Amino acid sequence: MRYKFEIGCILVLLAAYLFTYLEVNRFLYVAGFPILQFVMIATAWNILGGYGGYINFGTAGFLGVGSYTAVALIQWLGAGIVEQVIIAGVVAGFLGLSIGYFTLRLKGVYFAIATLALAIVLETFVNNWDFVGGAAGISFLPPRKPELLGYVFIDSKGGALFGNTKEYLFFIMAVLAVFSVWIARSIEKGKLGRGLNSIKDNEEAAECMGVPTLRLKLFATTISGSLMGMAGAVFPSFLTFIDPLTAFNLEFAVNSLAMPMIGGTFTWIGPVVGAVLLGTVQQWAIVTFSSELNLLILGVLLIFFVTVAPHGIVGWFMKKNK
Amino acid sequence: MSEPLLKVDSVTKNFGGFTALSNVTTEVGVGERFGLIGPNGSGKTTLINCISGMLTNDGGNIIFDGQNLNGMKAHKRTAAGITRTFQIPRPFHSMTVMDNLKIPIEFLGIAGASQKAIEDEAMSILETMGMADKANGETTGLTQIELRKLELARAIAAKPKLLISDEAMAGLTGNEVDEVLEILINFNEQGMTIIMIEHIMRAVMQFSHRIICLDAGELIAEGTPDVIVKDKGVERAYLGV
Amino acid sequence: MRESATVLEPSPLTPELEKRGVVVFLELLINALVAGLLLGGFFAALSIGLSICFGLLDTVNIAHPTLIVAAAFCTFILNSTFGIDPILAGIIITPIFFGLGWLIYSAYYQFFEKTSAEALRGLAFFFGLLFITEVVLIMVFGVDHRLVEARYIGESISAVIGGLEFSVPYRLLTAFVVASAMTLGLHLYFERTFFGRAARAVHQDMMALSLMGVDPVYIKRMAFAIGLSTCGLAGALMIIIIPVEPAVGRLFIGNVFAIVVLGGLGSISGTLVAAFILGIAVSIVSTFFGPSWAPAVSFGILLGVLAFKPTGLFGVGDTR
Amino acid sequence: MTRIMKYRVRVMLLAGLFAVAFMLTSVTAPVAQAQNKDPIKIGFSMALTGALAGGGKQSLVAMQIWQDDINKKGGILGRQVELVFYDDQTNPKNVPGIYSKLLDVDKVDFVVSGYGTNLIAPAMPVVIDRDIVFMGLFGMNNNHKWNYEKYFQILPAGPSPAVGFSGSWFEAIKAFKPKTIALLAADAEFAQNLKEGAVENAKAMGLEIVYNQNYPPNTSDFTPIVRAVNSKKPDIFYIASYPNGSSGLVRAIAEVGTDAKAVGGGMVGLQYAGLMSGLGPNLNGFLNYDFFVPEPTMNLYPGASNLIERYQKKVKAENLKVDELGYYLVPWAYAYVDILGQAVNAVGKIDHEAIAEYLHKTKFTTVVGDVQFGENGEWTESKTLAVQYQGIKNNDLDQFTKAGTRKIMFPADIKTGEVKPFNELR
Repeated sequence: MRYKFEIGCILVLLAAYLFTYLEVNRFLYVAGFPILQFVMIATAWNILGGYGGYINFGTAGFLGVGSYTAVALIQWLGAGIVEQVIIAGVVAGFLGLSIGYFTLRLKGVYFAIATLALAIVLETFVNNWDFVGGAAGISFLPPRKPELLGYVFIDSKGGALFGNTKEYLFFIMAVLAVFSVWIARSIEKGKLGRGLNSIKDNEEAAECMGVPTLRLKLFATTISGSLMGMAGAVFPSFLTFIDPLTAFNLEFAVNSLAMPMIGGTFTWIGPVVGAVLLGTVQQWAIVTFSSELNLLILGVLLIFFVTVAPHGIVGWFMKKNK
Repeated sequence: MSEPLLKVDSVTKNFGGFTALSNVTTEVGVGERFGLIGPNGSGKTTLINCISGMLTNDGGNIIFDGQNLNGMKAHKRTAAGITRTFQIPRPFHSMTVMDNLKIPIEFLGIAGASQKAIEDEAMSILETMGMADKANGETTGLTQIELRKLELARAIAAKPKLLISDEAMAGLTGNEVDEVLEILINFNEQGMTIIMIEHIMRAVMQFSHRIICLDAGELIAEGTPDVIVKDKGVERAYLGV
Repeated sequence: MRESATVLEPSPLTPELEKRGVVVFLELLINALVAGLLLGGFFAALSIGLSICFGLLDTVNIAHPTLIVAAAFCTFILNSTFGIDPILAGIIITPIFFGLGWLIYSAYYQFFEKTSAEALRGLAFFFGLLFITEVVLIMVFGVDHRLVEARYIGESISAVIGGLEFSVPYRLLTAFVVASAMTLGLHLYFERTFFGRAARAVHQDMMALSLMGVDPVYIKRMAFAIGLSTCGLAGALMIIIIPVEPAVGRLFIGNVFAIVVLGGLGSISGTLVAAFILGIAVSIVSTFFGPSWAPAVSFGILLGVLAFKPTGLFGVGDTR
Repeated sequence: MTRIMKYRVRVMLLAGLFAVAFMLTSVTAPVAQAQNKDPIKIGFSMALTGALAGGGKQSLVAMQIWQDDINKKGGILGRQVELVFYDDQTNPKNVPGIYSKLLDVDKVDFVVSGYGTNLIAPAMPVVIDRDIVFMGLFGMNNNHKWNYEKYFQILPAGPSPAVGFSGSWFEAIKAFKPKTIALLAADAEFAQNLKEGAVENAKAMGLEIVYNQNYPPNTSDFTPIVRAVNSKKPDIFYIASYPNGSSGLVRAIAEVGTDAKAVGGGMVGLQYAGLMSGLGPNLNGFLNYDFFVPEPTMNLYPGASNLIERYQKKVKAENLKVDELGYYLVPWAYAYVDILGQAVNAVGKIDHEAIAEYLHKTKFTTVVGDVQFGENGEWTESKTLAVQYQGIKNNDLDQFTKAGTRKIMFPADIKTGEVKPFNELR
């Protein structure tokens, strides 16, 4: 079948909607949201890091820009979540493009450190920008009844698509996650993916084989940044609170590279598997161990996977079955 | 000679205070087999880096097919018809041999070509190289000669007018050298102009119509193989007398 | 403690006031420069080990600051239970960190170098190490802030030169002296000795080393261990200057990598210069523009330098 | 290619199964329905790792002492009390998940907040959604936007917390008749709120603000900042800092000196055992906020001294890695759950509406004295102390357990000393 994957995507979204419709247990939406967000972040990171071989250490910067674009829009225009996501995607994409231009001569670790530096510079700016709450952070009330084209999305009394905000945000996150996986897969399967791969393997050889390396890198930084920004845009609404420390947390940088690594960086499924696995383990650890052992699990998992399964879980499976 | 394919016009390149190329001028004609020799560090690789666009020349002009290449990006030059191989093979190691060849075909070929057409084209090149059986293998499993051939095959897949082969035979056995020579001569006979950089004198002399010799960034000799062999300057450069 | 400065009576004369303004400005400027230089010394102590591990050996040891925190806690224990001077304590624990470095590199070599794995996986390995170290610290020492005691903490020397008043805190002076000595020692060691040249050669050309008849793995392991052994003194300086808790290392990750990259990979003296530059930048910004802009300025400097010179200030060769 | 696809599908299925298994186990585990003999469960998130872990762990120990106490007294509604808590890692991101788990899976009867404003904020919508009572621990103005009628907060900073917090301090410095003020705060939520309140107080007093800056969390050397402040010659210097900065500033001020007559105000961390003993005599002269100090007039908090003694014994006996003294948070962490227990017992049933109403109209007697909550769930009056560090001779921890090192300067009715200019005490 030609559109097997696309049909799969639609089925996943239907399942996600049904899941909210059934109202099984509200905890699942709240716990599921970060996992889906992880899927999106890992997938976005992998477009540049996994396919193109450029390690982005500033994931937190792109997410933070997304989050704070959303905050600024709420503060300024009282914009709804859909507008926040779209504009945050544009802003973060533009940031990705400019970072791409700016660092186009940098390779390897220099690129990684430059992105890290960017994240810190951005955090400093937000810290000093009182309009979005500055260092103190900002909290807001969740949208009561968002509307689009006359449709009411949330209404606890029935008649609307969603019973409460958490379900609504969960579904939006699911749509975004599926969307980013679809984009990543389309890139991977096409000329762009192969071009990025050749850059990862040997940038000079790629250029000599007619691959417009600069253009491809700019494309990858833009798409990757844009998706990260979108993932960040949903964050303030989910928490109803955001501060620079949370939005620019180093944890995002760690997770965004750990997840594709654990899952496998060479195919779209790797980051998805890694994100689901790591996300679930982290959510589970918080509500079971609930101590410093959380951190230990992450540390041990990381070391275990990079030493024992160098190509991630997906690579490990494929080798086993060869 | 009619209008040359490549004109190198007083090209200069400095690295900091060090002059790697000074005022090199030469021409390569259409369909010519052109040899480039010189001792280590004489500027051979720098010159082809300037021609292929890996480096930008500080002075002078490089004119290819009537077009001045100054300021043109490397991939654009490849599209214009200059392709090079690397001294140490640089395969795309995460891909199969077939996918390695697909990269230039896809990025330089006709937009919208079907995957089938691309694969057929890659396969036919591999066949001429005698590597068809390796098409779906990983590059990590290849031998030295196979890596050299892959490097050439990938360059040829870019359909160059001018192929620059940078020491494609280093480290090969006598028989293998002949095998590579045969492949190159074969492509030349189909109309491809070839610049060969080589340390194996036997190969260069046998292959080239015309040879230039660089020493310390300067062109010290130019001529047919017979002339070069007898040139005192070349001898001095090589023996360091 | 310092004696309080005499407050000048406000003078009605405008030129007099102006002159006072100039004096105040000059005093601030010079003090900021001195303080920045000293702070740079502290930064150098934090970064110099990484300059070896990361700059020379390409191991992205992101756990370096956290290992320094571990050393700081060791210093704390020696200081609070035996009353040993923190700097002395730092020297005492240096061999432990040397051994630790030896072990870590052996593991790293086994899993990554030998199989020529991508740097990305090595990075993940060191992230794992960072978390594990932090957890061990939390379990052993708890999460409270710790400080050490020494005579030179909380005191400063002050002087009036040419009508301008200076003061230099001893603890920062100590950091500056120790860090400079450490850097100079390492710089000489890597420049002048056979081992040092071999270690630098590892960075550029493995082949050359084999020709010299040296085992590159031994050299790398040794160099990494030396890099980590700097954690001992760096930890001592850290706890002299700031209160330490297990997660505090994370705050310095950005700084130390910025310094190593700014200085240029593989250049030990470059690292020292970069540390001074950032120290002075932070100090000047804190004095004249407001401390909250300091991170933006120091990382802005890094981005600016990278944009014009992709290999850092004193870096050589390829940007890969 | 098809083969690869098949494995992918397999891996995907495996990951999916894993996730589903997790969800199911976590959802189905405690299915037991609340019955009358089952314990009353109180759920909360707490910072046990990360930046606020020092406070979080201290609070947890205090809450566990309360749990023992109430259970000895027969519990709540005749049922034993069980605390259900998870580590939020000082990361707001984890908080919604934790409260949802507590309410939807663990089915706790009550929730109280974790420690600190940032970690209370993300819990608010979850709690408001269920319309249940929510006790807050050291939140700064969390209810400002929500105006949630079932939120009650224990930080004794009065109805307008940001302003009330530094109110005592500004009362205390009136003795110096200041004209100018310098303000410095950490780039973090709590400190920023404090500074905002301080600015309002300063304006109300007609002070001229000559310096107003923030510093980032990894500042190592504060001497340039102190010099910059000194160059503005402020009469008083208000600092709202976090532990790292507090310690750095105390030292930098010792080294560079200052002519300001009052220094301090909102320095978090100077109340911690580790920092107090570490900084020792350098603390002399600082005028700072506090909530409970071992001064004789603190008897108005009945049982607090006793509680702190028990806390210190427990910490020593069980070798807990927490603050050895516990003055800062222990009484408050004890009180905020205690008040909840008192209210539920008085109402006699789990009826959040009635409990909230009772909490609003009652004056509670607790280890932190009489507590009365106002409209917005904050204290009706500010009970923040202004204390001055005096007569500290060395780095011995024991001296801080005795009266005289931290003298109360305000409120006037319980004051134990006269406020002196900073440099007189150096």
